[in-house]
Amino acid sequence: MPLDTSTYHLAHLRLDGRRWNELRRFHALLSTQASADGSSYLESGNSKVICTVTGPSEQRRSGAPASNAQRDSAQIIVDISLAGFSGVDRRKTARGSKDRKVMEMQHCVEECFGGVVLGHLYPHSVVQVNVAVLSQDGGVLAACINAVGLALVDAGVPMMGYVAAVTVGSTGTGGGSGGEGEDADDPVLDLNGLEENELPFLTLATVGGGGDGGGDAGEGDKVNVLVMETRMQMAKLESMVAVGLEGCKRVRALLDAAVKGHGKKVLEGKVG
Amino acid sequence: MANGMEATPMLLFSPAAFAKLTPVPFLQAHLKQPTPTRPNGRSAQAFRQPTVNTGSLTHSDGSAVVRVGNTAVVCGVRAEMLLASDIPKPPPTSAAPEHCIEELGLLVPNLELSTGCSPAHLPGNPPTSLAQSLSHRLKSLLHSSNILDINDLRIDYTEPATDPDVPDEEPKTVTKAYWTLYLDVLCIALDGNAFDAAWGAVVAALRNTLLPKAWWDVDHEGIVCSPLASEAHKLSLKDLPIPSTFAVFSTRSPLKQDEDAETWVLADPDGFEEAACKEFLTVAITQGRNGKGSILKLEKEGGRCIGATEIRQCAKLAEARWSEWEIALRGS
Amino acid sequence: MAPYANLPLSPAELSYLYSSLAQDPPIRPDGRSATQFRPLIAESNILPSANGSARICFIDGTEAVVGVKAEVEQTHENHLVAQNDTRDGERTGRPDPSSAGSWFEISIEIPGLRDDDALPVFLAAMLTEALLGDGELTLKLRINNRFHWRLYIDVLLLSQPLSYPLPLLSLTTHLSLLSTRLPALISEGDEDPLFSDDWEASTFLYTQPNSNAAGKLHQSKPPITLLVISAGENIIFDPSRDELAVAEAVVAISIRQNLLGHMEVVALRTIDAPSRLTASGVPRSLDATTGTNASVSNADAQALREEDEGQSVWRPPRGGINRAKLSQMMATATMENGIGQEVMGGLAGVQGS
Amino acid sequence: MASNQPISLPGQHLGTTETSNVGAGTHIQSGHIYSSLAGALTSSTATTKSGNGKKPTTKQRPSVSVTRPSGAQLLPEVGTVVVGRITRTGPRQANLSILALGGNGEHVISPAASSSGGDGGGFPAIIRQQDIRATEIDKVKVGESFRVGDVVRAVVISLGDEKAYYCSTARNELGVVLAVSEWGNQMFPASWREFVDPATGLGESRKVAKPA
Amino acid sequence: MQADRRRANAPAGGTAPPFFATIPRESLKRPTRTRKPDEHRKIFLRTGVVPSASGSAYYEVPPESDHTSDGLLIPSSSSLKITCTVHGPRPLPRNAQFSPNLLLTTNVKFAPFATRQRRGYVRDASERDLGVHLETALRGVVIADRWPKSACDVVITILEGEEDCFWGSAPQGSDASKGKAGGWGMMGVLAGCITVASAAIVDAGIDCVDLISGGVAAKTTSLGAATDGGALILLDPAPAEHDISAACVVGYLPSRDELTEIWMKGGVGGHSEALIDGAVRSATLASTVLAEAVKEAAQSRLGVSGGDDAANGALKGKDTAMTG
Repeated sequence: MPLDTSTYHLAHLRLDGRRWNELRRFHALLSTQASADGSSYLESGNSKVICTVTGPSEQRRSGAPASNAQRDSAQIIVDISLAGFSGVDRRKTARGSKDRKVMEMQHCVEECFGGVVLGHLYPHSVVQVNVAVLSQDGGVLAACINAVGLALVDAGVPMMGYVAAVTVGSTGTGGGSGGEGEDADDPVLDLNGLEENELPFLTLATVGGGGDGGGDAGEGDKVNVLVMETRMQMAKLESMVAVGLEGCKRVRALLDAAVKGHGKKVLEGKVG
Repeated sequence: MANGMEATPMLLFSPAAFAKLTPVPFLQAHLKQPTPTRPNGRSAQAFRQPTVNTGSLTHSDGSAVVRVGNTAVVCGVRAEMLLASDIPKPPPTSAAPEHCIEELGLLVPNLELSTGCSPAHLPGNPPTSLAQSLSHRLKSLLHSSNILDINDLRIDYTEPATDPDVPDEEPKTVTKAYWTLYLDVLCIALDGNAFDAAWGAVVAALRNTLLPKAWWDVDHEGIVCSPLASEAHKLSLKDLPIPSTFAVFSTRSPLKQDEDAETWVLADPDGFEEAACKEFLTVAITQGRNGKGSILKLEKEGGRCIGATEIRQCAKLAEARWSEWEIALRGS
Repeated sequence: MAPYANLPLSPAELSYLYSSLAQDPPIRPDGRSATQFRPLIAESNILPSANGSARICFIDGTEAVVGVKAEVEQTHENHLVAQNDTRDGERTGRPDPSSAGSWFEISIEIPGLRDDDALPVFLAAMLTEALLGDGELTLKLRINNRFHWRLYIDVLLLSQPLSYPLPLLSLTTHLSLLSTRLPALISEGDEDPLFSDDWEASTFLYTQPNSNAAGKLHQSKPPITLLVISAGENIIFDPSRDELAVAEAVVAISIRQNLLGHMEVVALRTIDAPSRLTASGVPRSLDATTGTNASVSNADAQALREEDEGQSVWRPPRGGINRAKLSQMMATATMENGIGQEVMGGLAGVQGS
Repeated sequence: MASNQPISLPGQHLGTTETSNVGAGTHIQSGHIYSSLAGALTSSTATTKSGNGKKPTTKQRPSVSVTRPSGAQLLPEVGTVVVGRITRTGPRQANLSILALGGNGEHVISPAASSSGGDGGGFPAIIRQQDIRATEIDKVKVGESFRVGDVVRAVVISLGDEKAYYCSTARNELGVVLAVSEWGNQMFPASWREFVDPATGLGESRKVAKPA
Repeated sequence: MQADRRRANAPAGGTAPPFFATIPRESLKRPTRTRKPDEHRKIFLRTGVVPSASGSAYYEVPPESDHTSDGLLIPSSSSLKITCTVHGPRPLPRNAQFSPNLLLTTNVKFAPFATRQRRGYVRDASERDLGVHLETALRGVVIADRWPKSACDVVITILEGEEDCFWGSAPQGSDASKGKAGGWGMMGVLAGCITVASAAIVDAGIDCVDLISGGVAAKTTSLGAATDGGALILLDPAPAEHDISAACVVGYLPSRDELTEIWMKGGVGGHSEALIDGAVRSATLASTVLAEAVKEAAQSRLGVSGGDDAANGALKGKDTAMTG
């Protein structure tokens, strides 16, 4: 059943009742697992992700053939697994033969944090990141990036700043019809699963540049990840990126709040 | 034992230790005796006696256990149905029937060495190159010898004269399905010359195979088989090809004159001899009704020590070997 | 080698640990009693997209999530083609042995291990046979003569397997099955099933079978699997990783509550004790650096080690478990108000998030 | 060997530690001695040889032991004299493949015990440069002591690492026992450091084992 | 499944096992148990069958009734035929870490023709599971600390495996009953694997604390002298003969009276101890055969100089066994 977005600009509300630039419920926890060096749990709407970080630790002796290039800085290895029950239909994910989409996500997250983590502080070492996607409802890649960032913070891995990720979609067909009815084409922030299936969208992540994270940052923000796999009119890109940047800023504030909240609890001795 | 080893009089090594430490001189010393005797006690031309037992496996349509010396091989034949409608590229009807079996891939021989039969082929690894080449050689000999008749494997259906309205519209016979034979050969113990033993097991198992009576069932739109043993039929094997393998042991080396080198041809090599030799020859013989043997296939690999004379001798030995196998297979 | 077996404990530490566990009463490193479970954090019904789900965190930091999904599947009619035959009334094919127990499927994912590694395969088999038990679950999955539910139970271990993960995975599976709900059936008889799309009307997979039946029937519950070890004369439940490293025998006992409210054993397996992989110590008399006697022959050295029998230095245990101890383990696990009921009772009180 | 020798099976009770000493092929379980092999049971009272500084009480009792039917020792241990073939030589060490145990190769390593996939099988071992000779160890050159293919008698000095045993030839009776010349001929030992090819008369240097 | 390029594969169209017409009911005879409930089927066991291995053994349990008499192509019962070879102690594999003890690995594989349904060449989950069970059983018996930094491979090939249930009883039975009928044959196979591996390990001369043997007992509700509240405990059940509701396998050390392996499943009810005791009795029966075979092999190797003749004798013994 195609998603009917015709009412979006009329009611200024989306199917789940959000406004066009509203984020979904964002809930993040740090240090959820005692046995890992760093861990996080992140809910973004109905997308739920658990991330654990082990390391920085010594490089394994065997395997890791590609490690030679990375000897002078820490290597980040990301392993994402989509649980069989995470989608609407149960899907058997055979290990070892991960599908291309997941491999790409892994690579994307690795690249994203490769440039943010101050890896040169830990030569000859490995940071192993495991991400388990428990529930998928849109913005999985963004949720993974946000969760990995939190877990790395929890593990005490030094980074240049928070990486905040968000998805932006565009209403309207976005296809060849271009021309008339452009008023209906508005960017929408943080798509849910239904919207993601129907609308062209991109995932955007920025790394905070200087500033104090939550406040007036934005000037120094740098786009870190931009992934788009759907066809869309060139002209819309700019407005979507603009909305995305704004969204990233808000996500960054939420991440910052989560970290600070956790830190506060630690200081108060509520959490180990 | 002493000959060939006089160079080192202070050693008190046992024959087993010599064989392990210096296999090539050890074998050479044995063959240099006045009457060349191999370490296993056989003369150069002697084969090991094959023994054949058939029909011991419950869940196979045909089976055989073949033992040649310390090499033991089990073969089970499993027949399954290949529906003609499932064949992606049916061979043209004009194709020669003798190529049909190969075209359709109705014979699926696999030789497995990873059964613990030898420490060199432990399980947990993909099939070794030896296992792959043996499977391939079995397959190629099965096809080139044309041992099976496609008619045994075909399940035909004569379409009845259909509606009376349509005046007899070619009441023809169509092939609805083929039997596919899975020939699973497991090497239980390996002591050289797996190919001859494996082939013996395949032939014995095929001779033992009973295929159920099968017909196309219109209502069910499938092939139905009769469970009664009395209705089943045996395969008619056209003839009996028997391969004989020889190993060539030579002292030839690039540092010496070829004339100085000595060469022995060893029939039916065991595991130790296989390891010490580099050159092998397999002669497959088949014997027609007239009792005259004919060479079906010659396979030769490695080395350049034997010539036409030796090959002729080997062919003669292989012919004699054919009778030995024939008796063993007939007795089973 | 299994990851949980890789322990950096010295022979001296192993020896110390073993002798404290063999005391009467046993002294456990974390001060628990022999039948005490480690504290855990549990929540159920955590995933909106699954029919049932649960998450459990042990105090040592190991964590597992289980999601249960149900799909409707046609029941195979035994290849039976009801037709006339010239010979007899009906036909039959060979039975399909693979259909046995295929109404639910457990898959286990452990980080760093492949699907077909021995550990996940073994754990999945263990959990499966506990659930198969006496066939109660299979009955629950039946919709009508032609259709049944097919359950996919995906077990995710989120942390490295620090100790033997079986109890964690079993408890999480138990909890997720307790929270599993199936849509209510609207259709009747053997017609194609039709379900109510009202989630509120859905029924729990594990409920009291018939509320109008005799009141003393208890709620049936999915089984749980407990890990028990023996050390000396003692039997110890829920061993930690260190305790496993000195265990003489490790047994996994699956128990369930029957309709009368009693606990009963549904499956049992021995597990390879990681202690057998530990290195033995060198008796002082043989140690070339400290001992006076560095020149003993190999045969004498072996004799000396044998005579020591692991008394003065650590030696990996040999042999197995005797039947009396095994019976004691089963009895303790299924005891009235014993550890089995205690654990199940504790999990029953877990609220959905 | 007499065929009427008593056979004992694993788990068979052989006495208590009070009455007998534990020997090879047996084990002790709570004070009782049991067999751990299937083989011939022997009981020996000759325990005087083990008298160097041990508890005196062990001397008087007979010691029971069970020997494998093949009589074979299965693994090299520290102190075992072994025979093997050189598989590689380098500047610091020579690699040896242990093919038989005992000074005259009494116990051949069965093919089943050899390492899979290696050349010729056998237990991998290393002879380090400093373990080749007993004297002037800093002047020894590996290449002048061993060549690939030489049959060497050596003694195990350490179980080594996960890959190789460590062996030594630093004794007179240890070293190369069989060698083939560059021309492919069997050579004679000519001196403590040279083999001679009888066909060509040329000598090649080796660490030669003193003929028994 | 993707095609394995290293093996010969099925034709591209794919094949199906033959579909048989229904057998007239009167000729469909379920094999019946003729031995007593506490009696074991005849066991044939011989060691030293594979000369190139350090140790080897062959195990066979023929069916009580001969299936050829009923004139059907479909066998009504199956026998159990297992070969086991032991390679080692041998050097550690190259990728292994230093181990102070013997590193025992097991590998259990069914031959493609071992069961009613043709099996593949790659080990499946049930075969891996069997391997783990066997490893557990053997690790407790072998005195591993006498074999530092060495490995030992126990390789088992099942030429013919026991079945899970009676094939002919499937048709009308509801799937619910079928669903839980699974895997009884595996338990008999495991018991055989334990016994044959024990013989092969002892044949290889590896120190063991005891002669371990495997045994199975099952609880059945099929007719028969009902004892113990309607349930009957049977030793050495042949799944084709009984409707099994629970079963137990043990690896039993007779002289220590200990168990290194227990595997029990099914609707055990309150009979868990009776099942274990039954399995132990079954294992004791197997252990007498095992002890005899091991002793005989040791005797012949001691008596006859050189092991070759003994091995040949054993091979001939196997011949006769496999014909019959």
